Amino acid sequence: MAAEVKKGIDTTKNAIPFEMAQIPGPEMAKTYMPKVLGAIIKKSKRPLLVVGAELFDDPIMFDKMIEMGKMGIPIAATAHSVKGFVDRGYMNNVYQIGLHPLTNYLRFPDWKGLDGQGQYDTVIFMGIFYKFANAMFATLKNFNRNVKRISVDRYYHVNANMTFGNMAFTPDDYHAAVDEVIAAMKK
Amino acid sequence: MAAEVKKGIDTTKNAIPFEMAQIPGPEMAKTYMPKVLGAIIKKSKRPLLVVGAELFDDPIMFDKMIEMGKMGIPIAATAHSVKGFVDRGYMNNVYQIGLHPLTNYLRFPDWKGLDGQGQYDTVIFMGIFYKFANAMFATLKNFNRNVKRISVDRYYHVNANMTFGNMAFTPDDYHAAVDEVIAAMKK
Amino acid sequence: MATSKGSFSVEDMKNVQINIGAVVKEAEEWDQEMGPFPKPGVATLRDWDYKIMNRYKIMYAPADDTCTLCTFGPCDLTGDKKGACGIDQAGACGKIVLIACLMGCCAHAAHGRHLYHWCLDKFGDMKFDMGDEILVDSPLYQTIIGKKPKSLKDFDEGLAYLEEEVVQLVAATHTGQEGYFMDFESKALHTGMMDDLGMEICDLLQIVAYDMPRGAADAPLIEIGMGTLDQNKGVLIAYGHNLAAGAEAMIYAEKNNLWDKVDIGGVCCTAFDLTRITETGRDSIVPKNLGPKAKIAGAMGWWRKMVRAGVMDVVMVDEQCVYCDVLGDAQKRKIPVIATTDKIMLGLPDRTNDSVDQIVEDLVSFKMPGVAVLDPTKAGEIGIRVAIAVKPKRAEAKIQNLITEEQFKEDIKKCTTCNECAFVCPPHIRISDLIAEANKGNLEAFSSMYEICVGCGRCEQSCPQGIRILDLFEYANRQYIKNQKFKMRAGRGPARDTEIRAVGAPIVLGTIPGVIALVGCSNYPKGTKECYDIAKEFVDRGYIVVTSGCMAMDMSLYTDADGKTIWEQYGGAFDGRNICNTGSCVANANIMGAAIKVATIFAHRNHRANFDDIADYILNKVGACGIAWGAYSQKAASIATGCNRLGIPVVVQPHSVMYRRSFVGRTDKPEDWMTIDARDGKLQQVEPAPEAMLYIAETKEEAMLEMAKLCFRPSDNSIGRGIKLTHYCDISMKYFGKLPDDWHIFVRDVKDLPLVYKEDMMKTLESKFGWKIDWKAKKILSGPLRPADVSFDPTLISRKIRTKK
Amino acid sequence: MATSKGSFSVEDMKNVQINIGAVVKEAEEWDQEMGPFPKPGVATLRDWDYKIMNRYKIMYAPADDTCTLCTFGPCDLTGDKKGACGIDQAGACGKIVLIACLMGCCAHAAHGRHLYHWCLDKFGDMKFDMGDEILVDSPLYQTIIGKKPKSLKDFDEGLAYLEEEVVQLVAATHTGQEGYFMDFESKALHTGMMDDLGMEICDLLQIVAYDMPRGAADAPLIEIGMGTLDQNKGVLIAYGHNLAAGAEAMIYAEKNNLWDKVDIGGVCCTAFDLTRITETGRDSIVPKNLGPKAKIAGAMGWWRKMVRAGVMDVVMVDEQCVYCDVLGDAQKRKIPVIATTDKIMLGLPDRTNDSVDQIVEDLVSFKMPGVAVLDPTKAGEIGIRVAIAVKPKRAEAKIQNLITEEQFKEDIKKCTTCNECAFVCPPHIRISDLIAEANKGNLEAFSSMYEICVGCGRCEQSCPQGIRILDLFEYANRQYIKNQKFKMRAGRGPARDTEIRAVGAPIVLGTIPGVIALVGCSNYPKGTKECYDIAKEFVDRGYIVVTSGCMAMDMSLYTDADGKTIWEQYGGAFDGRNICNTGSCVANANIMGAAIKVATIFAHRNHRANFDDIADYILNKVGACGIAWGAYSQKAASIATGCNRLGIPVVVQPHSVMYRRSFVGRTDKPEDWMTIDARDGKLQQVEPAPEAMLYIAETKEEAMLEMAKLCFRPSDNSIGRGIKLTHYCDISMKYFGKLPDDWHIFVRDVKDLPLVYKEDMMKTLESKFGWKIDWKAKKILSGPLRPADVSFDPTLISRKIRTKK
Ligand code: SF4
Ligand code: SF4
Ligand code: SF4
Ligand code: SF4
Ligand code: SF4
Ligand code: SF4
Ligand code: SF4
Ligand code: SF4
Repeated sequence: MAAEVKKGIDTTKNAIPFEMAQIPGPEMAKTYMPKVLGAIIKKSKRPLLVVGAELFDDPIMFDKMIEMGKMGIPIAATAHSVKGFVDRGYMNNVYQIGLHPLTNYLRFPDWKGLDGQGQYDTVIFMGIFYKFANAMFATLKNFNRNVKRISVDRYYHVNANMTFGNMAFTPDDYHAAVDEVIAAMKK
Repeated sequence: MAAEVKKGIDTTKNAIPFEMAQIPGPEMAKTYMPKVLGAIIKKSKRPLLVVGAELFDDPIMFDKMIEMGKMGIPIAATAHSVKGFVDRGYMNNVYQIGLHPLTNYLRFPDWKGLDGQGQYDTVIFMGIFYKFANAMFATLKNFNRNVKRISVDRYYHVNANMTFGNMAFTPDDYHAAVDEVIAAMKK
Repeated sequence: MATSKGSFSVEDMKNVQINIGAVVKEAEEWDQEMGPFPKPGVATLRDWDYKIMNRYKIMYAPADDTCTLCTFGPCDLTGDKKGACGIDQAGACGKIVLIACLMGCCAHAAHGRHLYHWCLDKFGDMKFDMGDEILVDSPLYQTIIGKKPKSLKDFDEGLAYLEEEVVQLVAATHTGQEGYFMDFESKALHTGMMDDLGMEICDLLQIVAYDMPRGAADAPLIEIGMGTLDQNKGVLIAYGHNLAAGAEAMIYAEKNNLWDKVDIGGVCCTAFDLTRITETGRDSIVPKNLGPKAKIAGAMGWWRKMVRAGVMDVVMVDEQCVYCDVLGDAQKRKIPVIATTDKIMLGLPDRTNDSVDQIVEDLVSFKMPGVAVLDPTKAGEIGIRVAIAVKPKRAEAKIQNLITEEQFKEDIKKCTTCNECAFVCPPHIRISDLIAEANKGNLEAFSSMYEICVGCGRCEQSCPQGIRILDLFEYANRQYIKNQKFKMRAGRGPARDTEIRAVGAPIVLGTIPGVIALVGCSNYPKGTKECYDIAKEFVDRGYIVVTSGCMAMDMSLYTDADGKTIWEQYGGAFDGRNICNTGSCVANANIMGAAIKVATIFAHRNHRANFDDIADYILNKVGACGIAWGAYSQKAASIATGCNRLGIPVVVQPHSVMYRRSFVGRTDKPEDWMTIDARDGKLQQVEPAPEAMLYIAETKEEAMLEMAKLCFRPSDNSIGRGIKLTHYCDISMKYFGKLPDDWHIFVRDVKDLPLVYKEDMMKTLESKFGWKIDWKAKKILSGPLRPADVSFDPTLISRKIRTKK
Repeated sequence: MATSKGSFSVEDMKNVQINIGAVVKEAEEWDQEMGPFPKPGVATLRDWDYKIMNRYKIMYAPADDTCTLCTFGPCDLTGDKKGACGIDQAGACGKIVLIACLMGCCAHAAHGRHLYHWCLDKFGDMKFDMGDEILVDSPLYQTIIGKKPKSLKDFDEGLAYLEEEVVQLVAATHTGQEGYFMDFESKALHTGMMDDLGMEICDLLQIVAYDMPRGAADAPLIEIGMGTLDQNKGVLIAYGHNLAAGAEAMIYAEKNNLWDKVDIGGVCCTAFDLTRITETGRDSIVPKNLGPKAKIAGAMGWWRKMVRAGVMDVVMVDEQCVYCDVLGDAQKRKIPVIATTDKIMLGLPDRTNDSVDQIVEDLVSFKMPGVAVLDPTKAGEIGIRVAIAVKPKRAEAKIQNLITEEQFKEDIKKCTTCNECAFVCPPHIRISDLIAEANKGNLEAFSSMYEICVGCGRCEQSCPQGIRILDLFEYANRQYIKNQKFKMRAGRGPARDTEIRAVGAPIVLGTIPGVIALVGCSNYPKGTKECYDIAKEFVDRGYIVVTSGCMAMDMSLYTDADGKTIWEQYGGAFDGRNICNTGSCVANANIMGAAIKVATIFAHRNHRANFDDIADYILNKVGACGIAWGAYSQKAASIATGCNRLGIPVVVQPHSVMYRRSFVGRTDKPEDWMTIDARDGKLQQVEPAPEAMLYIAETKEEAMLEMAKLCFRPSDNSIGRGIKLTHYCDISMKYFGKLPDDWHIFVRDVKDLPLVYKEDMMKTLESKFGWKIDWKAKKILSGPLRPADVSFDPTLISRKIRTKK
């Protein structure tokens, strides 16, 4: 494993939707290595990290998300995931909002964002019930292509622009990959 | 080009359905190199070469098909493509039948074949209107998985088991690839 | 079909309406004038629809990027490309939404038409009478059609109208017809309204024909659960939504004194409707108090589990929500199948005209796995006789219904942890983990996941090792299944007029914090228990909680510390801190009917042929919210859409993204929330209440918070707003650990503030939101969106402005 | 909607049927007894369907391997996996087929219902009278319903029946309803029959109300083509299928003497129906001989080409086959759009209740790009007034309708030969090749492909260089467009009874080799010319050729060496070597009606409420075959399915694989071709005639050969069989260069053999097929499948066996 981490976890394999039958059409997501995703997130001007209630199933992810938050990326905490942030005492740039109304806002170019500073250029999904995230990506894919769709979740997200391959059954690799993303963002 | 032919034409690129929106679901064809296809056809016990009216658009293909036919593979000439064989005086193992009734027969395990010798284990499509061939492959894919579906056409055939990538716009490469298939069959 | 013989002229008698062989119609007595929109056509209420859609933005989540509907296809519509027919992705989604709603609407309407023919056949025409306590006896019918049915036969007019509209609506989905997404959605809303009408007709017909409870808060308690089916008797399962054949089976059992030999259990809505039969008895045709003799085997999600648990001897399917593989599953286990309607024929031979004896013989001897018998009476008799006769034959045949310990152990050893199964499991159960635990001798994981599994069967099909996963579940839950015996209240039917009179003001002013309707199917994201949790949360908080369908069944499978189900914990009235089971899915119409009745009984609005006015009233003043937490079918989609046209918001579970379309408001756009004050026609910005019409929640916690919020209405008075805010904030504190971010936009006055949070909130209003507060007088000087004003009369319809004369 | 005031009892007058304000009904005079199946329900004719499906195997070509219809989805059904609801791939395909047929059926039925209301509004009730030469005046209605309509109002009963059935059928598509593919298909066949009924009602209503030709072989010749629209006038295009608004526009133009200022052109079926108006005149309401004043602009496939060619000033859309992007396309070119039915609203404001002046002003000033006006009279007036008034305004606005030479050259330079466009072009045009030629100065490639292009517009959207490909086509064909002026025969309506009497025997015995119906839409695999080629082939060979819809239009765009269109080359009778244009798509019902009339007029079969008997007759004895070579829409799917239930086989083009389902027989299975001899009930194997019900052909050559084959019937006498074999073999020799491989199975006797091939064939029979031949007597001793036997009476229905008494 240690060796692997050095080379970097290969997150480009297993481009299989976690719900296998989710094959939308000719345009399907490409898989990327963590450092590429990290660099892209870092480069984006108005990123928004969108996290959901699956974080409760793997609470260490809250800490990783907080680490990202501390780097200045605002966090939209969907469902009741905000509780995880409250419990950890990190509420700095965390906003409580449902994924559904959030996606609705994201598809309108004139939305001013959760902080009133303007629409986002990149959303990063994480910890959201697969089918729901997939569908909200589909909304953006079809109705607002100006927002870049990134998944750093443990699934291959077919409707994203950029995603990992499926890592749902390799949690250690997945954690390491997320750490690599964070490391790349720090560079 | 000569050099390319030596290495063999790479027929595994461009796995894009010729009608781009033909994305049926999670199971999609793999692309193969000509010699692999040739070897597989050669190994099959009851192959059937199914050729359509697009041969008239590229008549040299008739000769190549006749070459295959002479190796003992029976030919189902769909639409009015049989005229091409009649005109070339090759009618040895050529059967005139519509692709539609042919596919209907192919999906029943108890069919006895065009020669009465039994159902085929492999069909090789070639020169058939893309959408029609694609749909008939879909029939076999879903309703008789015992028949192996091979395309040696110039298209990526998403519902086949084995196919070339799309070569619709590189006729020379395509011809060379078909020659390689024939060569492999002769080995 | 009778050919007319005589010759008779009535050219001059314009106001006479005569139906051959029908009862003579009296002049209608109705104090209401005909409203503006009797039998509205496809575009009649389009203005109202656009009002809804301009505020609640249509949002699509396409499930497919391509369209394959015509020979030009497939067309790639990704990113708003247009297909060959010129449609764009939004239009294509709108079309699918309309088709889905039509499927749902027609399921109910066709059911209603079948019931109509059947009831008239069996009972003849009957007076349509809902009893003295329900005078507004057909609120949707009256609101939409503008007439009051007087006898069962009168419902024909409503059905014919509905059928005409449906054909117009289906036509619009043809390639090259409607092209614009908002017009597809307007048509979908019309379809939803047609669905409301169809459901109401269904339920009213059966209530009157079968003398079901007419708004009985104390409807009897019924047995529910797989454990209630007595395995010493022949067990007949009636599965579906149409009671006709099941009721005939019950009547046959009763008349032939066979209850000691046979048990009848219902699955899905048929279960509800069988148990509602004859409250008071119409002995000559239907014996007295028959309903409670049937049992509710369970909701739709339990079907495959029931089959695996081996609790039945014969199954009679009618229509709707019947798994398509019922015949194959049954045949494997030698369970004869009787199909009883032409909607579900399953390839079975139509034996309607054969003798009962012969059919029974063929089924009992397993000569054929099933038959179609489209005569309910015959089917009912066959069902009972087969159940009794096949029981010993099935025992003789030694069908291996249940796997052995050995088989269980064999199977779990085969697992390679390939996780193919996990890739297809809707609630994402990690089956290989359960198996790993079982391999360690621990079945607990299999037990705790039993209620999470929606019984879809996809895992088994994808397992390369052929592991019988659903059988493993059954094995691990054998004891639970035996003990699955609970009580639930039979469907009570509509709210009584007196109940409405009592709760009308509290609802509109907000002092009853809301009406929560838990309805629909069994595709839960995290199991059946959430039904109970959600219901309990709101009934405890004093909301009026109503429920129906599978969700009502599933919430019945849990008890409190005292062993009481939710039905035993609370009363069954249409009132705060009560829980009403209104009945089967078609009884959902009673929930919408109750909302209409608030407008017409409490507020004296004319509802006759006045749909948009009533919907406007409900949208602005009736704090009601539906939740379909297991929404699965197209019926659920059309019911939700029907609620939406009537101004009632609905919350759905995350799988509901498959419906493609939702309605969510933009709270950041003041112009979207401008509302007319009917007193003078002035425009007033109001708080976003309700903020959405169709809201997809990720978790039950989010759902509950949103539901509390969706009960806010501009008409709330300060006490009411305070109460609603209290629950909204309490739920947020309880599950989210903090106050919601937007509580302040619902505050118009200090009096609106919840007592417990008052001080803190006032500080926050000042410090965070910059409101001006007079701390001495404890008054808000500036800040709120609008002032509290009890006589504010919000409306979206300009004809409601009270013009000065 | 009037409330009844009086009280009036008719309990005892069972046979009186009274409609308020309607004409008094006479007792029905009909020599036929009521047949067994009046108003058949969903499962009534299921036995017949299974007979068809047991012989003609249902074959599916799934367009999708997954299903996304409910919240459990997507489900992967590949290779017959089951979805969560238990459905398998075949079932899922069957469901889509049923939905598609319902869309098609409802498009027509809703059109019929609209016409019904409209005609009664405009004309009041009228006697239903098809004239003295058409006494079997509503063959489908009578066969299905079992009644004869006497006045327009009577059609309400048929519509109401149809609407009730549709709702039942849509219901069956709901998830968890029908599960078995053959029962889906039985329901689809029922839907197809409902569609037949709906189409017939449409056409009969309009024929009577608008006094259209009633079977006139010499219906007038009408102008067709883009070049016919006089660009010196305001050009109003009426686009769609429902003549109401277009007719009102014509009436307005006529009554106000505006024909020198305005030209009216129709696109799609509206074009046909406008040109059929008032043969003899009903002056008070509709002026005399109005129809031929309208022009047929062209078929559906020409729409986008027309828009690009800039030939219109205003477009009025009604319903069906209207491209969804019509508004956007029009707006870009300042062509005002008037939507005239609620089926296609396009998001336009509903201005039905505003003043005509105001609406005209808003459109002419381009203040709004379009309006919806749901009152046909108002819409018609607006259409004419806007066409005239907007013409100069559009000229002033200097809209650049047509690209310049410079723009053309600029665009073609931009092409990178990336071939993105080729990946989406339905007829696989290599656009980059055309551009390359154009870059060399050669526009010929663009010209020759103009008629191949189906005008889908997908290429333009996919071109990364933004090349306006359709504009390039227009540029290269500018002269052709100006010259596109042809003549075609107006829709003549049904076959006359006398015509049937004359051709009945020749058809049944086979001496007229067949009835060929060329119907439907404009999605041709290789261009419009194939319509002409196919029609010409068969009319030249002496077949009865009938046609309708877009295919009828498209075959009119070609002339012979003498400059004559096919209409000018041949007569318009229902007879061999004639070509009838029956009319618009709904007039397809007349083709099926003709088949029924052969059974009832020629063979004296009772057709009343006797559908399966008639279909059985047609299947076994009437050598008819339909071809929908450009089949695009769900209507085409349902029409084909309706033909199939009636025993008429249909050939379709390769794109039709998108319909998913076809019906093909297995000629290798003798048991599938066992047929009852009605004389004695004995079973007889027959030759596979017809061998398929829905056949997909790859090329027009294959289509023609198959059509000739599908005209064989077991009832052919030897002369007839010989004639049919001659054409079958001739076509094969002509296009395939050889005899077909299966000609021998149609030979029962030497007399069956075509004269030209006789000697060779007899030798082949002996040498290749091992038949025994008596060469002296020129007799076949053994070999054939069955003997030639003129009195053989083939049937699939056992109740047709003539039992001895
Ligand atoms: S309906 Fe429209 S988008 Fe769908 S396949 Fe046909 S042309 Fe394409
Ligand atoms: S049957 Fe249960 S465990 Fe299996 S895939 Fe469906 S929900 Fe998951
Ligand atoms: S698919 Fe079968 S073998 Fe694979 S993990 Fe699931 S149960 Fe185990
Ligand atoms: S609630 Fe849903 S699943 Fe349950 S019976 Fe009703 S419609 Fe079917
Ligand atoms: S309808 Fe059936 S196959 Fe389709 S998504 Fe729903 S469960 Fe799956
Ligand atoms: S518009 Fe014509 S050229 Fe372009 S893709 Fe369609 S058919 Fe091909
Ligand atoms: S897509 Fe455009 S650039 Fe590419 S080949 Fe076609 S016309 Fe040329
Ligand atoms: S033939 Fe087809 S495309 Fe043409 S108008 Fe009729 S239905 Fe429409």
